[in-house]
Amino acid sequence: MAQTILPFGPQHPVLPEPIHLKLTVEDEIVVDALPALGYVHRGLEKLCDIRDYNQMVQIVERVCGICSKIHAMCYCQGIEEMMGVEVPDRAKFLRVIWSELHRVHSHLLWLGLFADAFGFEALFYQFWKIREKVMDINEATTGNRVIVSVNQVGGVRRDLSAEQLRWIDAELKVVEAQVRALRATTLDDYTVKKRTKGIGVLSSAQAMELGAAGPTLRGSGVAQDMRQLKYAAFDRLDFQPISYPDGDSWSRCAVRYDETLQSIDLVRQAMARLPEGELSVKVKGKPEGEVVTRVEQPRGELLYYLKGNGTNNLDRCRIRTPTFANIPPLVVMLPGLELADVPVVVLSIDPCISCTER
Amino acid sequence: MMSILGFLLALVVGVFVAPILGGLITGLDRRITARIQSRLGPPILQPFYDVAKLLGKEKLLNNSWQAFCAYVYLVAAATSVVLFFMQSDLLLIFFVQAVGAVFLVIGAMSVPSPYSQIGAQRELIQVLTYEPLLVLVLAGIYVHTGTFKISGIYALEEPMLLKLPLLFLVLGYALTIKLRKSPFDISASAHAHQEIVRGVYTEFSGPYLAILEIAHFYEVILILGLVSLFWSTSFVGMLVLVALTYLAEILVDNVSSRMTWRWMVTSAWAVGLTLTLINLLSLTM
Amino acid sequence: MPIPTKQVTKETLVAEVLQLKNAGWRIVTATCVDLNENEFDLIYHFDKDLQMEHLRLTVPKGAPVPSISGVYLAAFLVENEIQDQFGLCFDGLALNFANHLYLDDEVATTPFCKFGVVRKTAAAE
Amino acid sequence: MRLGPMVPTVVKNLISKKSTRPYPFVVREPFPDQRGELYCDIEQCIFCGTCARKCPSQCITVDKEQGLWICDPFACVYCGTCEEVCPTHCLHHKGAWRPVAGERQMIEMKGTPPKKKKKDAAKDAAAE
Amino acid sequence: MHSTLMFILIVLPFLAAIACAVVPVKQVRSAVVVVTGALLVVASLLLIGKVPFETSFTSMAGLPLASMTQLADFLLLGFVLFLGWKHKHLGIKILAGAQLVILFALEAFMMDHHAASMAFVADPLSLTLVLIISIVGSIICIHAIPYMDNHEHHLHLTISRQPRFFAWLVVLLGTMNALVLTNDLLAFYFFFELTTLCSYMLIGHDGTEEATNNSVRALYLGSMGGLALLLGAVFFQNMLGSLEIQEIIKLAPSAGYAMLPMALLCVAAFVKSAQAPFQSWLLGAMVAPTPTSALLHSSTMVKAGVYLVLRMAPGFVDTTLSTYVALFGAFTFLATALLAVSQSNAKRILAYSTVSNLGLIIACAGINTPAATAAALFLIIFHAVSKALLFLCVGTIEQRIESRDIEDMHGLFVRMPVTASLAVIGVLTMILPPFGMLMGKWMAIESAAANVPVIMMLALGSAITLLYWARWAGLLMSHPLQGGVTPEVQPKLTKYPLVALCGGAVLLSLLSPWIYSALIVPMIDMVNLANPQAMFEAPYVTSKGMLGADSGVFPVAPLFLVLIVGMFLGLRVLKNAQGAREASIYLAGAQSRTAQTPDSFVGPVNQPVKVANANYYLTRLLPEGKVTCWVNTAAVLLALLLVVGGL
Amino acid sequence: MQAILDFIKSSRIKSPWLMHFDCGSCNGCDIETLACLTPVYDVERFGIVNVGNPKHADILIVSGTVNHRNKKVLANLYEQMPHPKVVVAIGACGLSGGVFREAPNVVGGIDKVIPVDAYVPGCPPKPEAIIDGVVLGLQKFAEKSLA
Repeated sequence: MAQTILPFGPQHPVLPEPIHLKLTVEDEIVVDALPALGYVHRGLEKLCDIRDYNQMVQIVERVCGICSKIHAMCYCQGIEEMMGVEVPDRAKFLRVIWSELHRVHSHLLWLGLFADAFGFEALFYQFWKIREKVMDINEATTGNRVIVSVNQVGGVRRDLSAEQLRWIDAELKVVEAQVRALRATTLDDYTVKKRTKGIGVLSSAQAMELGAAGPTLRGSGVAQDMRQLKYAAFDRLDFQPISYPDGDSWSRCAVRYDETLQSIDLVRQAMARLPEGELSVKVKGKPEGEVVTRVEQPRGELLYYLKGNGTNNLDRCRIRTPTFANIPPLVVMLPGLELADVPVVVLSIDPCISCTER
Repeated sequence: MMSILGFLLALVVGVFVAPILGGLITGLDRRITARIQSRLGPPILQPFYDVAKLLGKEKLLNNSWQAFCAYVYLVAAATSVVLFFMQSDLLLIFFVQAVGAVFLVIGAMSVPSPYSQIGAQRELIQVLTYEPLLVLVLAGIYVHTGTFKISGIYALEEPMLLKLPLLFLVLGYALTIKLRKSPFDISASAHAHQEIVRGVYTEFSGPYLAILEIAHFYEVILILGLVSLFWSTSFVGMLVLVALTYLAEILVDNVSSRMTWRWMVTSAWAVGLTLTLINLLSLTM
Repeated sequence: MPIPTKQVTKETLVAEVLQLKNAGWRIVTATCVDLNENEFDLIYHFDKDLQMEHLRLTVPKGAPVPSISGVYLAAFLVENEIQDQFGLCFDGLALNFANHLYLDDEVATTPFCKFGVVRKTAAAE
Repeated sequence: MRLGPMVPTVVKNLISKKSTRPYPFVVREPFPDQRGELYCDIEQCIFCGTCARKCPSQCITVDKEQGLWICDPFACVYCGTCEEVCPTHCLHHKGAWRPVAGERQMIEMKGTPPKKKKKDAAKDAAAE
Repeated sequence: MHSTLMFILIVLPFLAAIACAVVPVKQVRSAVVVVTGALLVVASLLLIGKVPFETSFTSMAGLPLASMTQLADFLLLGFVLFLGWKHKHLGIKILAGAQLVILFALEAFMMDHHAASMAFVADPLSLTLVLIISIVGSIICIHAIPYMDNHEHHLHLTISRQPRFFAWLVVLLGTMNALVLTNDLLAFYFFFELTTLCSYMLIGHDGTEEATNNSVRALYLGSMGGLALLLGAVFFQNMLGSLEIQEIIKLAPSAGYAMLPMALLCVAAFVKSAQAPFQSWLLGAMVAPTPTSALLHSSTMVKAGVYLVLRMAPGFVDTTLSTYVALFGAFTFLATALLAVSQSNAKRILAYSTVSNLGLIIACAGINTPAATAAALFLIIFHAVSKALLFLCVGTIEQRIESRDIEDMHGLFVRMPVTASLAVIGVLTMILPPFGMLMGKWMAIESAAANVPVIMMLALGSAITLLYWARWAGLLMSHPLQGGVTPEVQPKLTKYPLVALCGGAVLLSLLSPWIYSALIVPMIDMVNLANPQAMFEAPYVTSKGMLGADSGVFPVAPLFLVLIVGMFLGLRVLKNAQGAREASIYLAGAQSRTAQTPDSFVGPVNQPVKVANANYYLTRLLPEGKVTCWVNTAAVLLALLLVVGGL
Repeated sequence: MQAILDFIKSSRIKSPWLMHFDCGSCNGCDIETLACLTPVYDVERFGIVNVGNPKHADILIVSGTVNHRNKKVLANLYEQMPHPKVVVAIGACGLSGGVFREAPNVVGGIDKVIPVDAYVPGCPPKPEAIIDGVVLGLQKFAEKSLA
């Protein structure tokens, strides 16, 4: 049978980021998919040699623009654990508020891109239109739309006033209503279901074996979410992980859709229970020792391994991002699909290549 | 037999007025689509700006055969529109139009680029899907009017839509494919992002892409002309029908995702042939 | 203060990993740390119901390490990454990018090594 | 399974106000405390060099001898660290973003290095 | 004059065949083939002015013709029986035996042999066929001269087997001419069987196991057709008391019960035209050297089947049989077009396409209106020319690239610019207006428009046809902008036939309105003459190079005007395009800057990967084996319906 | 004839088709570029379309640091764009390498590989700033002759 071999990426209209897949297809059925990375590799973990541990906060924040806040939070938590710093309560709650807002904007972004992957332009625009409200909240409360730079070792850099809290609450109401209005289209539309249901199936056993993380794992029926670790203020919020059993693109989409609403709810909870107090504590000394810390990024479990040697510079800063874990499942899912499903399945793991390659 | 004046009129309208009208409709389409997506959208004249800009760009080709194919596509599209305005044979118009489709495919296939080639294969599948449906619609028109000539349709006393409602739906199905609208923007999408880049158009650039765009303007007119025939008895009726149909196309484009070609072939044939069968049988019985 | 880890050797690594896999642990990742002029620390991280287990393997530079991609296919990516960045070689990699996962030919060194630079060509062999 | 549940949304879009902001014809007021263009109030600057040391991007150079404060605006990441650490608060972010440029640029500001406070500044630097 | 022409058309080829077989000198053989071809062309052209006429011969060179034919008939059947025994094929033995018995019974007990003459009728229908056989056939034979040299060179034969090959090839020309001119059903039967034998001989020519097996299958299925034909003849003799074809057509409508033999004749025709479920022999025949495929299995011999149906069609106007024939033809058109989609072997594509187009012609015959008849004739003419061209192109290509797979023909234009261009033109004449094939299809669709099941199948089939042709034409032409194209050197005897066929396909299309007036209008008049009840009118009027009717219009000349003007401008566009900057192909930005080939990209592990392009064969949607199975079942049912309906 | 040429020239500024290439950016600039296309900013008002194919593009928007692997891709894409064309670099990384200038696998800004016509500073720049950048690029685009 005659085969077509084509390069999918690094530059490709459906891929927001450069990743390369060498695809072999027969009658548009993928028989082989081999990934190539390295188009975004910067080697930024190595920068810990020449930047001190405080400067690294800004650098790890730029590992990935979409989940920047959570990278910084994870890093700060690691350093704080290493140095035995107890962060003020208000800072913990504020961290939750901003990180969940980040999740909302990231999931809305993803829902739009996912719609674009199966050619539903109007839905893409709709989600991105809604997302702009969240971006406005980011901008108004942190000073930047995307890379918010609110974390620092020992706490947070900015505060939310009561007026801002009310405004956020009002804005989120609108966002929530608009997202809810799209539920039927996202999860129940005939054409959408046709393009996502049963496409790129990953069983829960496969997901565990291949080390999947985040919504990819939860879409395969494994209800595991790092927020269950109760870091930051999650110990004082009601939270249950969301999972769907089918393991297909539709399930992963459903997980993210529900998480969007859940995150809005978490922001509300955190705002309601926001205690008064300091924003940060003064950090003294130099990091020494080893620490492994994990948080839940919009894309899943994020792990930082940090090793300090008693100087201002860290010995090793190792970042394991969720997409890195989700690439092997992706490679396994692709064969047997139609070419048209490739973007859908690639998007369904919510790839963040700059995270993956750092 | 046509008078010389009528012939010249058809020629002028077909060759010069049609693409301008087609461009305006495309511009309007983009504007309405933008509004549906809660955007402002480009100016109505945008398609002309696009074409003019493309014409002024550098000539960049993989081989000269591409240029030839683009050109044949344009000529075929223009010829079919002229034939339409001359009220010629519908089946023939349709076959002349197919020349363009075939040359577009050949032009895309003449480049060993996988995206262009996949686009060409998909384009062929699209032709495979809409061609039978269109032929059957024309056959239905013949059964109803006794002729394939457009003049025969204009001789009708009452609008064809009343007798051929299901075939009109089939026509809509086929034309969605031809207009490259979702869920059938499979071989090349107008501006949306797609897994095969821009399919058949991928390797055409600059002035040659402009030629294809102009040819598409002609095709839009041909398609809407076909639609207008279903309410041939009054000018207002024609306009209303065309406008409504086009709006429906835009609406469908915006409320559905792009489907795969396997789904397209099977669903279009299943639905299209069933509707045709019912309508044709009800006509002949 | 180091993280609690279980020390393994090159010989026991694969067996230990297999045992974890059979017990239902999910591989999270592996970390390579450049300890000094002669040694690397390889730390394998596993997860089960939010608990973590770490295996630590201390290896001399220059000697190949058995790959665990035969047990966990998912490990091929991180092992390739370590190969790229540290010049550490893995035996039996399921999918070997031969030092070209991230890096192009222009980068002739192993950029993540602090202590001395290992020539990639030497490391690859 | 439903056909066209998107229809109400798009129809609503069609008849309601479009959400497009008319930029650049109308420019939105920036939110307060936005981190726009970095600006140095050179008169206030004591050339202590803290900003240069703390900058994660290392885009600031301070020449205490000549009283030069140089910033590479193309490498600045607008994180606000320098603004925070500046002892005299001479650094601040404007609300508006830095205008686009057609060629490479450097911000080079010359001020008068405060003679008196020179020792203090040196002490500050040493303390770090 | 008639007799001279008839002698040249029918007997000369037999004599030439003997010469080919006997004379061992290659140059002489080539000369014989060329001269025979030329004479045939001249004779067939001279025949144009003579039709219609009837003539009969009692003797030839002093020998009684009729009894000679009888004798030859028995000898032929005996030989087939021998072949069945030789190949240990029970089916052939039974079929040949049965035919021997029936023929003997027919000759001995049912016929009175007072008219010991052989009657020939030349009407526009047979004239059309004669022209195709003589002109297209001769061109193919001439093309075969260099082809067979290459072929044998490639096979490393020490002793040339060309004498045998050319003998059978030339015999076929005479046989076919006789077949379409004879007015005697029994003589028709003889020539019909003779074509089967030719086919057997030529398919098995290379002597490989596959070739032998396929030739036996062709003989077996061909014998089935022969039996059906003979049975039909027996019934006609029994019912109408005549075996004269013109008589039968005249008498058949009045004798409503004569539909069963008509149905049997149709079945015989289906076998010869390889309609489903009998298509397997034609597919198998593709192992033969390409001139065989071109001559026997696309342009001429398989036309014997459709000729028979068309010839008999006036005899079953407006009957259920006619409806079934239309259905059957349309079904084959659709089904084999579907099968062609899944093929990548060029000759198999051509074979399925041949079957498909013959199905369309049969459908036209079944629709049985003047417009449909006109469509059928146009299709016969243009199919013969275009398909011969394509076969010869594939043959030429195959000898150069040593593959028949169209996937190996990507970018063939670079290596064989002339042949590839001719092949592309050949493909375009098959599917696009204003060329004749498309016009035939246009007429067919217009005349079938009111027949719901038939039009549905035609609509689907014609779209599928477009699919498998267009992709082939497309892949031939991929080539770089500047340079790279190597000029192609062809032997004269290869090039001229190809160019002649290509020119013929285009020119005849341009002349189609005149062909219509000259051939098809008289043909319909003849039908009226044969069947006075029908009272057909010529369906189209021609004026200013346009074919027009109330139902539709096909402006041939104006479209050609557009084509010519367009071409002229198009060539300027081509020339203009030479000034363009040469672009590399879009490979998602990953194109390799170091690899030798421009269509390589940097893949995983930094290795250059060459892109591959392949057509879609829809094999998951339409697996050939499964589809064949379904098609055959449906076709058998339809054929049964046809015979039962004839009762 | 002159009128047509003028129309072509004036159309150029009204119909810039852009292609966006993420050259090792952190996604911040990419999502802001994408945000420009969405209803709130809707650059299609100016006739800007994100085409995703260098052969159709007039403006190449590049974000991110150049590394050894993607510099070849960047050069390839630039080469495949028909003249006239402009390049807009966005974000600190695209302009100079930004915060990653000293990372081991970083070559530097976009202008180390291809000529850049407009620089949009920011980390990431706001969508409005990107629109400004495109507008500046457009002015250069209109000035460029068909070379």
